[in-house]
Amino acid sequence: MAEEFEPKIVAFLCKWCSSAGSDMAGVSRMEYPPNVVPIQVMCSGSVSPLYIFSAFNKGADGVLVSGCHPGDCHYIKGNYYARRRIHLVKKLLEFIGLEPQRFQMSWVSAAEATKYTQVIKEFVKELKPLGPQTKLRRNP
Amino acid sequence: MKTPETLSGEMMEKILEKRSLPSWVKKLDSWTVYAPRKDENERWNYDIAGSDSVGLDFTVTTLPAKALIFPQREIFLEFLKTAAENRETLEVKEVLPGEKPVVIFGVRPCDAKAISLLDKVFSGDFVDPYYWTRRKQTILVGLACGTPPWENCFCLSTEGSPHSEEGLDILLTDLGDRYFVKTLTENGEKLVNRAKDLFKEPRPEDKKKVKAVHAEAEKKIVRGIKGVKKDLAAKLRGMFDSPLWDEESMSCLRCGICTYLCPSCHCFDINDEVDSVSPLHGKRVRTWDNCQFPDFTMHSSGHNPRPDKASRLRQRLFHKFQYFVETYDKIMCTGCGRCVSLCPVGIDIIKVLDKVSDHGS
Amino acid sequence: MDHNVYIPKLAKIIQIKEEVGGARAIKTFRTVFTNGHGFDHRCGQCAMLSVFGKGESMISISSSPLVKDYLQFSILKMGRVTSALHEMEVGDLIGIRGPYGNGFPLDRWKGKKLLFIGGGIGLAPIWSVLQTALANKGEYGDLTLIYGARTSKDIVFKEELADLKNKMTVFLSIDVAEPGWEEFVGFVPQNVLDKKPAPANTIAITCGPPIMIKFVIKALKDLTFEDQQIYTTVENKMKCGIGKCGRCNIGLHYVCKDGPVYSWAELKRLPQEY
Amino acid sequence: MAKIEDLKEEARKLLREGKIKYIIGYGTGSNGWMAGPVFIKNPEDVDKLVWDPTCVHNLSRFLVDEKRRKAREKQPDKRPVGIFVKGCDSRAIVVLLQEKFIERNDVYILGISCENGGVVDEHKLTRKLKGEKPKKIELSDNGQFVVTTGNGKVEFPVGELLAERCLECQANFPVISDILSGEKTKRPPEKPFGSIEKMERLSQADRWRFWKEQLNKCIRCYACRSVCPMCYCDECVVDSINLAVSADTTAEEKANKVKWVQRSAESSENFVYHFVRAIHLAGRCIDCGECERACPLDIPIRFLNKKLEKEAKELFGYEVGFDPAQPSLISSFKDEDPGDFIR
Repeated sequence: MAEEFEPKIVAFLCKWCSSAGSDMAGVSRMEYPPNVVPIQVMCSGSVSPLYIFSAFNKGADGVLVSGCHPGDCHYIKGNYYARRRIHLVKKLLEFIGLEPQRFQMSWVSAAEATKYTQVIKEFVKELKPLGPQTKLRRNP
Repeated sequence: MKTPETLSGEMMEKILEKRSLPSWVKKLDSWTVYAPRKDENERWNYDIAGSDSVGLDFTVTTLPAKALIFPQREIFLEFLKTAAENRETLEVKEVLPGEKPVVIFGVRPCDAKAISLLDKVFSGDFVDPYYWTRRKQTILVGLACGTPPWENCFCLSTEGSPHSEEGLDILLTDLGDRYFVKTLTENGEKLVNRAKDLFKEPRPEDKKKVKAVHAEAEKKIVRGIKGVKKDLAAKLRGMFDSPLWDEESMSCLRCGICTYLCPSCHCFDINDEVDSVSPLHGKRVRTWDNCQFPDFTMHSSGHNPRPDKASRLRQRLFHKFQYFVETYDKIMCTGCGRCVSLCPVGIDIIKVLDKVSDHGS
Repeated sequence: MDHNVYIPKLAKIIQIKEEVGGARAIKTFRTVFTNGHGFDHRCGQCAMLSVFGKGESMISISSSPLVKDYLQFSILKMGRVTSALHEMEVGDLIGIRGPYGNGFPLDRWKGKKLLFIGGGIGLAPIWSVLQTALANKGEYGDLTLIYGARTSKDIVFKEELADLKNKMTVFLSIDVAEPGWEEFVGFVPQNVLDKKPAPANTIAITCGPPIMIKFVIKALKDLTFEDQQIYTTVENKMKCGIGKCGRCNIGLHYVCKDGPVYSWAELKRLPQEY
Repeated sequence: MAKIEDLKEEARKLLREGKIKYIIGYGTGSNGWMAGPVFIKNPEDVDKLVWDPTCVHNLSRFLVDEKRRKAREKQPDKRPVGIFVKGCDSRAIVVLLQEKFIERNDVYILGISCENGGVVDEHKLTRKLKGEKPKKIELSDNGQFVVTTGNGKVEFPVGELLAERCLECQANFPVISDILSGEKTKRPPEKPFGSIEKMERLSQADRWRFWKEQLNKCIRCYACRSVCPMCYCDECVVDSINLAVSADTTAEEKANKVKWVQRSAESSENFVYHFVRAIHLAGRCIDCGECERACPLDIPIRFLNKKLEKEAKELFGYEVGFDPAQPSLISSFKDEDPGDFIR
């Protein structure tokens, strides 16, 4: 059986919500694909577009930015700033022809362990048919 | 090349019908052939020539032929650190450009003359192996200028001409429906021998016409530098602290157009590019660099001997019209006009050099 | 094509001595070429040290050419490459290519008195020529060293300087007074004026931060030293080390190849761009 | 008709009274038929100032140099700098004011209205003239471009030669000025984002093939960054080489600066450079089109900024360069910003 393509996802998880949500999923022994390389950030608002482009440049097949639901942000406004900035990054990447499925954003609160596993499962399912990301990747 | 050919080495003169150019290119199958190709914005650049579409009715390529011999990126070496039984081994592998014989069609005489200047820079007491590996595999087929590509050409002021042969292996001159082919080196002869049947002997009127085309081209060049090589170098030596540099560099944007597109500019940077951190694997890479960027000469302490635009414009002119002249007795500029035509704010070294000539007289 | 000038030879660090701690840390490294083939050098020449993955840095060789079994480099922690070197341990591998530069014309100074004037890390390029002169002391007049640093902690080669004192005249100085410091307090150029070395039959060699060199040369001129008696090294930014990449270009010279050692008579005629 | 004469008169007066340090304006270029930036210090040189459809440069870029020079001088001359601006350039000054990069009294703005003209696109003109060399270009009263070449004059309807940015221009006359010459003609473009709508309709594969080929040409000469008035950072995050080093920068800071992008002009590195520049210009780029004009390889990088300008308008109702008191796009938000793309 040909070795099935396993996408590598770089996920920027906000420490207060999404990262806590993913910990909750782990503590509760929930099953979900191990494709995610989590990077914990203080707030989704602190995710610079440069991190996202750099992740694709270094070979990420998918990038996820996950933060608190609007209103839950520990710093009140971080996720609102993120919503605008990440939306612009998504539009730019689509404009130059990167598959839109490769770059996602989600709201996952500290209690939503199941949603976290759902987001990852869906993401992996969407990435598999696309194959490895070779467009923005730095060729070794 | 496979069969050792007997080459006379003397200069040959032939005629090639324009329509046989593609078949000549097709015969040159043991080389990678480059020729100018037009993009959607009427700008020309070298591209691998499909044998059917080769045409030489171009003006000037934005990137000079230098870019194929001294590329923007050149891998020097690869390093790999592997931890083997608690002892770290470091392997450093030299990466020389591969075996790739190249023929470049449509090289303007100013670009070819500039390559002969680069030949001087990259030899001497330290020979640059990367430059020479590519240079030795490259054959330059020049095309003399009929009409100057743009009105900022000034090759006549830099000891060159629209039909100078320096640095070229073959010089073609466009006679309308045919090219006058003049081989200048053994490599040139080799290319012609590869498709002998396509070439005919020149008729006497062809030879007369070539001289006429060359003379006509010279007359069409409208711009030139007033000063002559030696006088300019002497004048410049006394003008290091002149206010001229501040005035003329006021609008400079500190970008890299005038140097990256200059056929004779050769400054470079060397950096390590890391592909993976552990195990450490990466490459040491040379890339173009230029004296107009603010940090080109900055010490790691922050001290910068050339902190402002004036000192950098001065460096560009002094290096080309004084330092290189007093080192090699050659002007490190071949008057191609790229920096004058493509500078976003129109800094014009012909005007600046004329101000140098007028200084104090 | 013979040996590729850009490919460094591998060398192993056999000894690291921390000369100065803190933000302006200085360490002295001794290196040995791994597979035997190294190179000989002259006093005052430099070498391009490679930390793979970080880059290269031009460092003067501070060991005397008479020392055959290692090359010594004293390195001030300054940027990307030097910081990486400071994190290295004994046994680590680095790359070395060279030797580069013209070096001090020691053989032209036979029979002359030698006056060394150093500041901070500037003692490193002086050390190779000082040790060589010391080794064949008879061939030169008496040797004097005037060396200063910001604080007593910033003095390099502390032990070597201690035993150097009973072989030649050594005057030390620090910028600001400290308890227990009996020698000169003030900047190096002031120490030079204080000691008033006589210019007769003397060669002065000065290395250190550019600002110090400027005032030392002025002081020596006040003491009626001739331009061709004063030598210094120019520490321009260097990348290729073989006079091609354009960075260290001053006038007709490429400092990495035609320098870095210049007499003040030569340096004065170059454009003042260093 | 916008008359340069009355602006010149004002310029002479200002210089004579020493009210301004110098004037940044347009003068006849020496390297062809395009005008070029000139810096006028004394009143007699004011005659060098010109105004014609080849005054393409966004002179507000030189306010960045002025600020850098003032920062280096020990006793800086605090008088304002006179500057000629078209409609688009004036919006760049509004953004520089909005970001507190300059103060209002740093500049004395001499505004010129393009009325129903604009600036010419070099390529369109050379293509139309088929090799003929243009000598002079003027905007006639009846809204035609009159081009004088080697053999006589030829007229073109304005629309055929106008630069793309002028076809999509949203400010024919300066939105901010101390003195204004010319009518305040309102000429809203019928398709403000026409050029990129064509691109958006392409398939994803075609768009990728287009951008891969275009950004592969980039040689990282940084002309697009150098010509842009908004790119005024002393240290560019995406430029692995330039470092704002001062005497007290520690070795750690220099050693630990992250190399986000390699210096090689490989397309993967070019993409990250151009993406970061586009995102850093979101809500700040006023579409003066200089980055695309300066690019020696003619890479259509203006499209990247125009796309983000369109998104800022459609998604967040954000318009650039009209109100100096407006918060910046990236550091503000609205509760009703769209979030349908978020899972």
